Amino acid sequence: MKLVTAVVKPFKLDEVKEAVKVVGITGLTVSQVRGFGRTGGHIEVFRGKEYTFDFVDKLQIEIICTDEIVEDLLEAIVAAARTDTVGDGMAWVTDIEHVVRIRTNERGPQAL
Amino acid sequence: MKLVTAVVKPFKLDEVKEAVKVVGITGLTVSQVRGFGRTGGHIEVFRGKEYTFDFVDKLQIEIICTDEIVEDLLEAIVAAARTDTVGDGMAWVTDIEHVVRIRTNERGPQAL
Amino acid sequence: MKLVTAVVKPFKLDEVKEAVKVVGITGLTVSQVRGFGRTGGHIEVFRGKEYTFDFVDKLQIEIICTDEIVEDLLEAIVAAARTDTVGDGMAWVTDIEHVVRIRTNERGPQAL
Amino acid sequence: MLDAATNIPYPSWLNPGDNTWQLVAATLVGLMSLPGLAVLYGGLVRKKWIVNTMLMTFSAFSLTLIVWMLWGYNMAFGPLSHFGSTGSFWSGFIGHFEPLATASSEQGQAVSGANTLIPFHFPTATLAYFQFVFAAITPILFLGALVGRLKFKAWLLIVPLWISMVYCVNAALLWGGGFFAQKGAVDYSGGYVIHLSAGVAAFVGAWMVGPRRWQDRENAFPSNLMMVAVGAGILWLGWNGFNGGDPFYAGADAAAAVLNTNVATAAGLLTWLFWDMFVSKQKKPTFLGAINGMICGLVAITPSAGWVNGVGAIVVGVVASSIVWIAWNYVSKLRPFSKIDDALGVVYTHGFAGLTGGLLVGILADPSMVEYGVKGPYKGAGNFHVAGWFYGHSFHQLWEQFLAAVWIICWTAFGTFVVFTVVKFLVGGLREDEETLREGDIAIHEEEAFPEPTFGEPVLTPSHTHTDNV
Amino acid sequence: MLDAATNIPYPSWLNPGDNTWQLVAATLVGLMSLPGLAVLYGGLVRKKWIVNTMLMTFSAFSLTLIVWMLWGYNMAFGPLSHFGSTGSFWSGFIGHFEPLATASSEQGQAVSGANTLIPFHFPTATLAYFQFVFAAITPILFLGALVGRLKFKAWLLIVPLWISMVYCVNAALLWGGGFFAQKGAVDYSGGYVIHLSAGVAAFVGAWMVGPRRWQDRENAFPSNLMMVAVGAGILWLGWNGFNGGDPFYAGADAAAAVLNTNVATAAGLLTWLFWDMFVSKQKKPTFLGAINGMICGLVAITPSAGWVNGVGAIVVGVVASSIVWIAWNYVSKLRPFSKIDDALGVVYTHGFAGLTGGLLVGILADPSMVEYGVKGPYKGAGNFHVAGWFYGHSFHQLWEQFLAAVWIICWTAFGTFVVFTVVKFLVGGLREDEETLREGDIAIHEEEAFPEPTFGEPVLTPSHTHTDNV
Amino acid sequence: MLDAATNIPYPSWLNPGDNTWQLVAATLVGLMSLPGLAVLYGGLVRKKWIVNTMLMTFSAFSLTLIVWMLWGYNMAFGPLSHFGSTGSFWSGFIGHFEPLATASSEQGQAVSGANTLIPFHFPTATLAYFQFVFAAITPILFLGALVGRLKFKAWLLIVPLWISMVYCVNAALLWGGGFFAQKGAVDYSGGYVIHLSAGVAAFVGAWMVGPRRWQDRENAFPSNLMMVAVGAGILWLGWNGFNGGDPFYAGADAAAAVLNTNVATAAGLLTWLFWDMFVSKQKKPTFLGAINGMICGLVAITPSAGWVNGVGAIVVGVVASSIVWIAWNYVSKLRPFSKIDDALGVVYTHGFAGLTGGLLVGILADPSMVEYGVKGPYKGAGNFHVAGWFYGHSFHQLWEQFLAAVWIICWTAFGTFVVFTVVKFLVGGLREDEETLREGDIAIHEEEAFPEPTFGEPVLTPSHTHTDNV
Ligand SMILES: Nc1ncnc2c1ncn2[C@@H]1O[C@H](COP(=O)(O)OP(=O)(O)O)[C@@H](O)[C@H]1O
Ligand SMILES: Nc1ncnc2c1ncn2[C@@H]1O[C@H](COP(=O)(O)OP(=O)(O)O)[C@@H](O)[C@H]1O
Ligand SMILES: Nc1ncnc2c1ncn2[C@@H]1O[C@H](COP(=O)(O)OP(=O)(O)O)[C@@H](O)[C@H]1O
Repeated sequence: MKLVTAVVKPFKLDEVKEAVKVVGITGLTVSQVRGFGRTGGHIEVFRGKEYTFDFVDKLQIEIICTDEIVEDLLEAIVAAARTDTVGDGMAWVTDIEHVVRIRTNERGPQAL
Repeated sequence: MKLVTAVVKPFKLDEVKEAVKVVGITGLTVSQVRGFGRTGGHIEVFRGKEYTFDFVDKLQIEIICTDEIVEDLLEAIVAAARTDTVGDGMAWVTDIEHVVRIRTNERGPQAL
Repeated sequence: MKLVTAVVKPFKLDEVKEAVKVVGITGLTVSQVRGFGRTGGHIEVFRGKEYTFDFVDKLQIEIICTDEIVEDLLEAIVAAARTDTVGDGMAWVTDIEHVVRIRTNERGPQAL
Repeated sequence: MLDAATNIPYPSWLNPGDNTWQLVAATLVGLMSLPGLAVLYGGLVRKKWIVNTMLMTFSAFSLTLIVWMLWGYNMAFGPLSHFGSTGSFWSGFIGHFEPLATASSEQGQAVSGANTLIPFHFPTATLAYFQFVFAAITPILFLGALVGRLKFKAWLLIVPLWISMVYCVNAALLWGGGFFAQKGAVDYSGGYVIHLSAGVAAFVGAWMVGPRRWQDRENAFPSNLMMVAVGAGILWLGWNGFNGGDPFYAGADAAAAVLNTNVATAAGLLTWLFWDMFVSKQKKPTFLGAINGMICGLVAITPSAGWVNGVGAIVVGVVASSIVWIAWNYVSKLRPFSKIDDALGVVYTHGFAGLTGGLLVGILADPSMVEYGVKGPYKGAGNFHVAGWFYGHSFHQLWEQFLAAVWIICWTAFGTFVVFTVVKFLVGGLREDEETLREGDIAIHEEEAFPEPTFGEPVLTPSHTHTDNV
Repeated sequence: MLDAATNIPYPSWLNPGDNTWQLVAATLVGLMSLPGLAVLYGGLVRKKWIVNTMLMTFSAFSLTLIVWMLWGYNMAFGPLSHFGSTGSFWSGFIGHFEPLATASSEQGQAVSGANTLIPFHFPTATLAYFQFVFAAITPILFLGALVGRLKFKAWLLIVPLWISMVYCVNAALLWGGGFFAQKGAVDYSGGYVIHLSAGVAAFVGAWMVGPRRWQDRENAFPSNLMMVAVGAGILWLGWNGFNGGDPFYAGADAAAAVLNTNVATAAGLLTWLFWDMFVSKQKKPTFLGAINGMICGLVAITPSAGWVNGVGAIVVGVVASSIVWIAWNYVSKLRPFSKIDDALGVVYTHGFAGLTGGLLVGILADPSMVEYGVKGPYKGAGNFHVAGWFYGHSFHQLWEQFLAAVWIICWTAFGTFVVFTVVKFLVGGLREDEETLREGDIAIHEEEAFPEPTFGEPVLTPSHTHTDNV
Repeated sequence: MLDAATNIPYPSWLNPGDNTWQLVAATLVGLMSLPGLAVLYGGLVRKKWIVNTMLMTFSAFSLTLIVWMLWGYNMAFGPLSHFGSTGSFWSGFIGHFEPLATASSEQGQAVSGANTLIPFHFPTATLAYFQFVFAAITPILFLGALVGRLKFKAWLLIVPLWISMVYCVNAALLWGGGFFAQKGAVDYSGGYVIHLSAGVAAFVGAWMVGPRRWQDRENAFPSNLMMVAVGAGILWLGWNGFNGGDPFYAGADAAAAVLNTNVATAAGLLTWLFWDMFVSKQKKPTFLGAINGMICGLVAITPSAGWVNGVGAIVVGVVASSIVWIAWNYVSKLRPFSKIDDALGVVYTHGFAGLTGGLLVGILADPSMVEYGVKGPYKGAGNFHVAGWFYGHSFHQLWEQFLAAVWIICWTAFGTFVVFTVVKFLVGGLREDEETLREGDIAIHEEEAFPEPTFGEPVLTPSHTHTDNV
């Protein structure tokens, strides 16, 4: 079992969701994060004073999947999340030792 | 050392916290996430227009623990977080190579 | 490739960011989390009723890096995030199997 | 020719200064409900109940006005119905059942038992509107006890029934020239008819509706203290109309009532602040405590605003705020208070404070404070003032105040019980079901107070399929 | 010696009661724009557009006043320009181009075609200020259709041009004693001049500016329902000044207008609520629906507030709210409505409701409702009332109302088209560019409504390098 | 018999129109503080300071009123104390130390050096309340400089001491018929007594309290721009009462003052907007900049509102807004301004703007603007107007304005220094400790502005142990 984590531009969420459904994913977990990278931040001005905002809003998507579909999943994510502009984000894969579906206490691939 | 991650229903947080204390856990980290799965979302209507909300609020709990208690911990989490209704969430385990307690710079199991 | 995750006090974010830049990191992802540990919470009182807040605001910083610099990175984080008071947080390292930079579809170390 | 004194577009009984004051006072009182109480209560409930609370407030205001036009005004302030012999209770407990439908019923000179000393200087429309905003705020006040579980449809029935059965009767008896008014009980602007009654209805209502979910009670976090500040500020200054409007003329007593109202309020706020700072367990000044103290001052001065002097006003504020502080922190732990889930504590800040203020009239009213007068330069007939024990050395007024309070408490409790029982029967229960209570606004209204797209910008269809997607 | 009747600090034509009423009414109307509509609209737009929407509101209010002082007031309410023979359209469509610059132009007695029956009881400053707040709210209303893509600089030009070309002409024709006023068309407080006109300008303007980004339309979540409540409450009660101020005297008709306004509004709110609860697809009561209904009631009673009786007011509220509910839910799906992105639906709640209300004057106006009178105790010259078909059994008034509506629709559509075309040319396009539209406030103003540090406490330099870092 | 002219419930010296105007004006000014400034300032501070800022505002309002009743009113507006020979400074710098405790001290006709030309048309309660809301807003204004580090208990002492020592003296000298009033210096509604004084107290106070934590200064994000809009809108329209109330009669000059106030404000807002758009580094229109400009206009027209004509009002708005824009962006970088942490910039928008406005009286006041008059149809004694250099071709008025400004600056600086020194001694330091400053509201009040359960629904005990857990 693998955990695929992707940091993407916020407005790409729905497209990524649709894309991963196609490769057989039925669930995912999203969190709001902020990223720092090549993008650079932006400036805001309040009452004449400038403030630099270094971090950019991103969404982090976590998907658990079986070993076989990892590669397809990565490709689907990259295809859906890509805009070819700076700040498109990263995706990475880590290994998972156990998975449990809490409702059923099923373990391993059945848990998905 | 292992990292146990659980995605649970928000109102279960305190029960999970109490349950994992029993198996010897002294710390944990929580973040607000939204999940997509079998649950389905809900609808809201603003000024006559319907909006579908696909994602459901969840909490993600991350706990670092020693290898020995992983199994007990998982069971404790499942027992506490379970409501037997759809949307109870997932828990999974990944391996951790190093842990550091920042205040003391202690490494490994002492860090916990 | 490794993923270094650190849970730190919120006001330490900028210092950690500067410190990890020095060891060659060019990107990172931050999320807002709440931690439970030795620190204990605080009390608030609304209309004469006391509420206990068990969880303390923290930031979770995730950094992907090559295997070589993990040790330097950990040290940099600990040095920057440490205040020597309770609640300084934890850092941990997990292994990563693949990394992709979404914009370029580069894999592995070049993705960073 | 262009002279204002000879070119008069209104009848000779009308004085534009008095009419203006009355309309402005009414507008200020209206603002206390919308947006005042809508956002004060919205800010005090949990986030998931904001929309429900606000919509109930707006609906109650609307429902009351329709009732008021169709029969409420004339039942409370129209000519009394004399069901019994003159002077008896039955001859003075309710007006006539009659709508305000015609032109003359709006534009004719106001005539009401509310003031028989001096002819009104404004038309019925003014008096009806002024009295409406008072009627409307009463159910909105006791709504504070019921939020977080009351069925929306039940509320839509409770308001018209309660106004008709409870409010109109109490108003006719004390204000419309009815039995208690004839006996000599007084209530300057509604310490009894509005606040004590709202407090009692809150208590009985909360008992009948049952408590909120225990999770909601344990986590009864107010959602938004800035909105509480918006509402509280409007309440305070709006009360200038609430109490200042009740002499019905923009005379010296209106001004005194305004000043005294503010003085008692300032004293009430500071008193609660000091109790919190020096006596409470935490010994910290709290904002929501200060607002409670402010409301105690406002409510307690309401029955006496134009009849006490400056010193009396300070005393009213200090005493009422202290009594309510103690009730809030200690009495609330005793039965029956500990058993009944009055969500926002209306029985304390309105019930206890209104009762305290109503009784204090019997002690502190200064007979030199003239509401209307013939003495000196006054040209009107009659003279009205009230003497409390401290100045009149008689317990007479206090006794009348006491009797009226007993009536208000009993009749409101009984009437509320009847109304809620009927409504429970009509709509099948007073509570939303448990699943709905867990979700709150979204389940009941499919709205939430601060809607947000899941994250970022979700789209109904993948963006590349959109034709205008550049 | 100390007598108020003999120690008078104002001219004999001035009545302090009437002057007070007029100034207070104007202040209430001003509050409807600031903060009323600023936060109502701010709460209805997406979070990223709040600052932009609020700044446009404040700017429009300011720009209108400068125009008003320099030429607007006298173009709309000054002596007519008689470009043609007496009685013809050309002799009564616009006033003079002249500023309000001198002491006497502020402190002298008001004289205007707005009321020729009885001399005004207040100075020009009062009338000019009162009429200004009405002018100012009109572009702010139709701003609701344009938010979320209109260029900020374009707005700064649209407001003064539109006020000059569209508003001043409509006001002169219907209110300034111009052509339609002479023909007998009436508009108590602006159902046509303000609301119908704002609705039409909204529609034409939205068409010319083009739609919002499709992502913004699909995700048009209102940002903040509590702010909507704040704005809505101020609108409702502020409307007491809007309609109550329009007889220009604090007489019986002002009171009737206030009461009727509230009655129609209550009816409008409840009507929409019931449609939502019993007819809509979801069958749920919604807060934003109730607010829509409230606005329908307010707008629809505006053209008739002091001319209908209590029953009429209820009918106005029910009818207008029902018509707009149907338009909102069904007509909006038909062309051309479905093709034009009127962001907040101004064409429905102001255009349709204003038109409905304006025509209903011709049906429901009760001639017993006297705006000014000589009958009975009145001492002024003249007598003014309006008779609708129901009471007068003649379609005359309805026909006049119809003609005036046609004019307002056509002239506003034409004027808006011209103004937007000119501005488009002057500032190079009416829309912000796409990249800016994606970001909203931050791109345009470098501000956001709820700024927050990234997280925690970022610092410009590592904290240990700060000298005062203990 | 029913005639309003013969059935009068108030004394002959009372005019209900004037009394109404004065009470309404006072209510509007009260609303500027609560909720106006409470949420304006609450929206401008960091999130962690909102509760503290709002509670200080409510407390200051309350404290000032208690002081006002017990001695403040009579010290500022009661009969002067004549400590020296007539005409000397010592005979005209302060009133009597006496409470407003009796019925007659509220209901008797107002008599004050504030206006000796024409007897007041309202009772002392009206004048005392009106003057109270002005007194109360002054410390609330300079609170803006001190937020984010001032000890709460210190504030509870600063307010009563500062009102007594600084405000009452300045008010007696300029408004109570004291020395500067006798010399001919004028201040229509408080450009000096309120705004210049608040600016100076802000500056001296901020210096004495010391700067905020450097992290708080570096991250001084305003918390909520919608609340700023709510507060700003109430300020603008509330100012109709602030300046409109100061002739003390609802006459022609009140109307002119209202109109001029709005004109100057519109000009001030637009001026700042244009400086931001065309001259600032970012060349962007900003909302908070526009609000600053609005406040500059409001403050600067305050000393002259009823004495300048329409053109003068525009000039006042443009000049003051420009001067403050430059001061804000450039002078703030020079010593001593760069060294003192005036958190919300009160010294600029109130100090500089108030001084500018006060001096402009000496230049722009138009003697044709009559505040009270005998000419023509006026029946009262006396005639009051002011002539600036532009119309009177004399620098006399400017010189008097200059001298009064010097006094205000010096006495306020000295008095503020004394008060803060005394309080520092009494409560042991003016600042909260560093640990508390890091946490803000939670540490001081155990409250936060937008409380939220940790997440979801925490429960004190596991849910299955609850008896009523179904
Ligand atoms: N080394 C890293 N570790 C963790 N997250 C990273 C790393 N590098 C980039 N990211 C995440 O990816 C996002 C996009 O990176 P950025 O450098 O801005 O653009 P791009 O990946 O297109 O070059 C960042 O905002 C950050 O959230
Ligand atoms: N494959 C997955 N990867 C990541 N998270 C998942 C996955 N499947 C489910 N989840 C998480 O678990 C939550 C519950 O899943 P759901 O399918 O709704 O209910 P259940 O697990 O009870 O069948 C989801 O909201 C999501 O956060
Ligand atoms: N076992 C754990 N698993 C996950 N997170 C932990 C664990 N222990 C501590 N943490 C995180 O570290 C933070 C700091 O821990 P705490 O015990 O409060 O202080 P310290 O680490 O200085 O002793 C916690 O708030 C929590 O977020």
